[in-house]
Amino acid sequence: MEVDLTLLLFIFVLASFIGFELISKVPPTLHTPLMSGANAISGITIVGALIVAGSLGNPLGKWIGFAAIILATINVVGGFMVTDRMLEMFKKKEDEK
Amino acid sequence: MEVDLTLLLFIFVLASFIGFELISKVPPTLHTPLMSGANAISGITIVGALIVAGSLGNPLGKWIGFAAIILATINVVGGFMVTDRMLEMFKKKEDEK
Amino acid sequence: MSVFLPETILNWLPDTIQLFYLVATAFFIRGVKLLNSPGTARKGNQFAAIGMMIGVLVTLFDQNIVEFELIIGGIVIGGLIGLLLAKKVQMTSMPELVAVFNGFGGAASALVAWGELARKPEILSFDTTGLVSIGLSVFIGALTFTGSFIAFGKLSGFISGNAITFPGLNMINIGAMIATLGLIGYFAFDPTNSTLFWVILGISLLVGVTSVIPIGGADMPVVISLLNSYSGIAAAMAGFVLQNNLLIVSGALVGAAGLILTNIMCKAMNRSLSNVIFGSFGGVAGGSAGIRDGDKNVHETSAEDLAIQVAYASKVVIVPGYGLAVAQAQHIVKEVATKLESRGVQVKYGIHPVAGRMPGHMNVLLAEADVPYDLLKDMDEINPEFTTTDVVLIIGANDVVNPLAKTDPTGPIYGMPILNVDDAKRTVVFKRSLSVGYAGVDNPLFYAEKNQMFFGDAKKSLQALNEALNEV
Amino acid sequence: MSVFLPETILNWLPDTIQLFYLVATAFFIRGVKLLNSPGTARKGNQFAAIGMMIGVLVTLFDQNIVEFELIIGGIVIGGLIGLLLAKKVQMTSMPELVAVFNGFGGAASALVAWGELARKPEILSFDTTGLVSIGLSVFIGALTFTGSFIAFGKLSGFISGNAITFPGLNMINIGAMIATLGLIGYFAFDPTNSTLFWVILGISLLVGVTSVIPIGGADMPVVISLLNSYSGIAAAMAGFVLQNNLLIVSGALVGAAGLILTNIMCKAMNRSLSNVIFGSFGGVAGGSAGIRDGDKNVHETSAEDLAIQVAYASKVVIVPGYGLAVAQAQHIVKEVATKLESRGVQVKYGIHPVAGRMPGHMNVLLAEADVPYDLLKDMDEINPEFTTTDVVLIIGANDVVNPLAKTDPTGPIYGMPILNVDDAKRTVVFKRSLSVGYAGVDNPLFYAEKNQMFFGDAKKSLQALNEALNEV
Ligand SMILES: NC(=O)c1ccc[n+]([C@@H]2O[C@H](COP(=O)([O-])OP(=O)(O)OC[C@H]3O[C@@H](n4cnc5c(N)ncnc54)[C@H](OP(=O)(O)O)[C@@H]3O)[C@@H](O)[C@H]2O)c1
Ligand SMILES: NC(=O)c1ccc[n+]([C@@H]2O[C@H](COP(=O)([O-])OP(=O)(O)OC[C@H]3O[C@@H](n4cnc5c(N)ncnc54)[C@H](OP(=O)(O)O)[C@@H]3O)[C@@H](O)[C@H]2O)c1
Repeated sequence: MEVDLTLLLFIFVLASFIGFELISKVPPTLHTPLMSGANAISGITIVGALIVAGSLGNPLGKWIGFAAIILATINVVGGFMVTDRMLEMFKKKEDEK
Repeated sequence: MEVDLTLLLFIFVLASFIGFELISKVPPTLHTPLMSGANAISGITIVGALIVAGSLGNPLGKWIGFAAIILATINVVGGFMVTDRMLEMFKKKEDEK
Repeated sequence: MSVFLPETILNWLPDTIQLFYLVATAFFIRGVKLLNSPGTARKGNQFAAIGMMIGVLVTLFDQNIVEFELIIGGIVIGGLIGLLLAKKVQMTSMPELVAVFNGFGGAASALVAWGELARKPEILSFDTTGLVSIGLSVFIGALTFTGSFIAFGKLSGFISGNAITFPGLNMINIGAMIATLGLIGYFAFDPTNSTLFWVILGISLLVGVTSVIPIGGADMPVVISLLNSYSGIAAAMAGFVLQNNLLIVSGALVGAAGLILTNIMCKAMNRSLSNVIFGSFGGVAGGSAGIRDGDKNVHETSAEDLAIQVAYASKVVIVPGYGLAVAQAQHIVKEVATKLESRGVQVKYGIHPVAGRMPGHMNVLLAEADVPYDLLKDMDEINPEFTTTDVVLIIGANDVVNPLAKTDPTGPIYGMPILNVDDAKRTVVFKRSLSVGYAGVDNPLFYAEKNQMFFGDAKKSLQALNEALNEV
Repeated sequence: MSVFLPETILNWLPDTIQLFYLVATAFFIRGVKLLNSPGTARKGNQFAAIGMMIGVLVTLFDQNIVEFELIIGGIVIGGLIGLLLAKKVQMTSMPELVAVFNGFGGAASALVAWGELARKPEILSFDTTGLVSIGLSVFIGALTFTGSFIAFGKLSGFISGNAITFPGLNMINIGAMIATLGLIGYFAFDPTNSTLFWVILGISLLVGVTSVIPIGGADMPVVISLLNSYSGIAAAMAGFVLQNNLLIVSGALVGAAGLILTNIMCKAMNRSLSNVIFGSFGGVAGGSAGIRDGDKNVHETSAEDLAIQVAYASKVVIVPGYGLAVAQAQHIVKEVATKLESRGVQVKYGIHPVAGRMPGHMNVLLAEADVPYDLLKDMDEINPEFTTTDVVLIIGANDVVNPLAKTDPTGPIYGMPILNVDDAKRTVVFKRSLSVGYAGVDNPLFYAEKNQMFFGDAKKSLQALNEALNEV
């Protein structure tokens, strides 16, 4: 368990490095869609919510997990769709060019 | 142990992603020093050699570890120094400018 | 879902799940990378969505998950709400919507940590790491939740966009955050003390409010971006609670990427992040502080007068700003432009990178009105063209054409690159008064010899111009 | 070293080591990033070295390490050898040295895996993962070892630089590699079968030889870069054997970075990686294939003749190539240039990105002769200047000034950007014959009206020119 923690920490730090490297010179037009896309990814917490709501245990905990699923799903579904709507709009215009 | 393996695999893949992201548009002049610097880092296997040569166990294994230490140290010490020599040369000339 | 699988592959299940998590991670990384450039952004978003789908589907096979009623119910309810919101919202309210989604994400992470704590029968089954992680997810998640909703309120006008603050509030906020960290440490030490948990939750919710309230409404996009980074970190912390790789990796990824993006957004406004968070900039100085120089000379123009000028011009540039969004004048602008073009006038749009209140605000708005993409010129493209321009129509823009950005080293917008509209033969400003814009500084352009003011709501003024053009 | 520590902190030791490993990783990542750009490269190398130091020092505190004789001995011996080699080698032999170091790195990884296998008293204490990792480290490490030494031999001339090959060799190599992977699988299944281990080791060593031998000498820099990537992967595999994070992370980092760098190097030569590995390009067609067009007219020049031309020129550009390195003519070039400058002639150097046999070859060479850095112009800078140049001195360069790269779509160098020396009033080529360069294509420049050939070893020719200049 303790060894695992340092491994998880490694993973956390490495992923952060990747995050830092990935975003470079984004043109201002993309700031909002990028923010919204990243926001949708942060809804990954839905995976945690599934585990909490679906595993055995105290009902209170499971209902809290249920609430977490609802909120996280809104974030995920809404987030990806709204980002797509924004980007579609740019795309369409660019194609006309 | 089995869980650890997938974690180690995660770490391996994430580090590879970082490696891919890090190298971007290197000017040709830097290709050789960059190669040589990366080569020095790959001498990190010295850490493994230390563990093999310094832990208890069958003498044969330890002597093999000893050989590994020698080779890895050559790679590390020589690699970093030779890279520095190359880069120093560029640097000096640039300063004169 | 694992019950449906044959015994033989159950042994491999945990490893297989991890491998799929790795695949999902790769999709996220690739997705964020593609989101970086205009040509590939849409594909990037789709990649990320696929990654999410993989993550969710695979998790359903987790052997700990044995009951599916709540899961199905939650996903259906949440999915429908998300779908509705995403479909129905107007393009111009995007920033508000992102704020809301982000708040939900933060709340979900806090709930995951709390739920895990409540679910486990024996609270002592958590070790120190687990407890600290729970505390941190709740803290960051709850703060993101309330902070995002305040940001939403400010953007949509429910809460005053002004910076609501008093001296020392920043210090109190920082103090409260540090205190919360201390309490989390104490909670890890004495997890049975449930009041402690409630206190942590309470302070976190409160700090979210008090640290966003003092920030001016126009800085909200930056704040949302920062809160987005927080919600990533909260997800990563929830990952530590559940020892789940995918949460940790994706959360850290978004956390770091969001931080960098926040920084880039600040730079585009020529501000520093700490200036945004602690500066209480924008809004306070707002109001009508700019009218003090009312005795200076201003030239007014009328719809008829202007119609003649533009109808016989050879090149007209339209510079939209925040006022265009307020007046919802994007469609009428396009109508006027089409009318001019049919008369042989060359019309282009000059888009400043921070015109409006969110990055890309003007692009989205004009795209909605079907303005052809290739007429939208960004700052570097349009600036050399002003010297050959006859009339510039500045519609609800103010700061982005303020020459003080070049001349007044003490002003708050000094150093921000602006659109050089004064290179043109004539400029016409459409706005309701002589009052200041977002940055709260007076604009000498209004009093310039070459400039004319067309007072009134932008939409109404443009409608008048549109009609007058029929008479010319 | 852990025995020197007080009992109380022994509990924390493994975690502390991991944290320091994380710090070392951060140094490596930052180091590689800084190595990317000229201004920061040296600092980047130092960062990486610090990371290595941290990694090594911290590992000494590992509780498994109890004996230090071999460690101290190995580090002292290896350190001294490395130091000597790095100090004594000539600048022009850098690529050879890097090849040697790389070979040692690969060998070390293979030895680590083998040593771990031999050290553990009970071979059955390894699980499948461990055994597969051992097999892979040995395979990749051994292949890197022999491959690097063949590359070294080709670069330094011990082994013919020509592509030594026969039809089907590539297929045999690929077959052997696949077979080795199969054997490794079998070894994991039956680890007590020690012949299997020896067979794997043997094939790996052999494959390293047979897959580098067929590649032309001039492609060695690319091969070394690829092998460097391999040695990173070998280190990562050794990390899997020892379950050591730092090895895995750093190895993967170098593996991926090396792969990208290899690709960038290929692009600079306008080739694909598979073309380099399987193409048997360069060397075969070498020799004197170019003399076939000997009946074409060539203008020769002499030292005295040329001395007058350059002494009264107003602008001379020197284009160095691989021949300059072969002839070791960098010092005499600089002398001639100084002499011309003292006469008021403007002298510049035009450096093609792939002139010579390693990237930056010419820069390093001329830097050694103390040619001022600001006279070295890269291709994009010098190309527009040729129209105003009186004489171009092309010293041992061939492919980089070959106009066929622009005109002959079927040639192997088609599409490579070249130095447009034919824009100048006159060109003079210093080489020993009319034979071809690295790419094995004839060069029409030699027969051009404006061109003169100065046959002979570049160093001797330049010495003659230098003396003749005294007479003018
Ligand atoms: N784009 C971003 O991402 C972003 C984010 C945060 C902050 N900002 C900041 O926002 C500012 C943007 O500059 P900007 O020039 O676009 O806007 P601005 O400087 O804020 O000026 C907008 C002007 O529009 C006028 N207006 C408001 N409602 C109107 C209506 N219905 N009809 C006509 N005019 C109306 C206002 O004047 P009246 O009241 O006289 O009508 C106001 O002066 C910059 O300072 C930028 O730094 C931008
Ligand atoms: N820079 C890199 O990273 C790199 C790496 C791999 C491959 N390459 C390839 O290498 C080539 C480099 O082009 P390059 O123009 O520099 O060289 P090159 O095309 O290989 O030509 C070198 C010429 O130098 C002459 N030479 C050899 N020894 C000499 C001596 N002692 N004195 C005078 N001349 C001598 C040779 O002609 P004689 O025999 O008639 O004297 C030969 O034609 C390119 O094709 C490039 O793609 C470059």
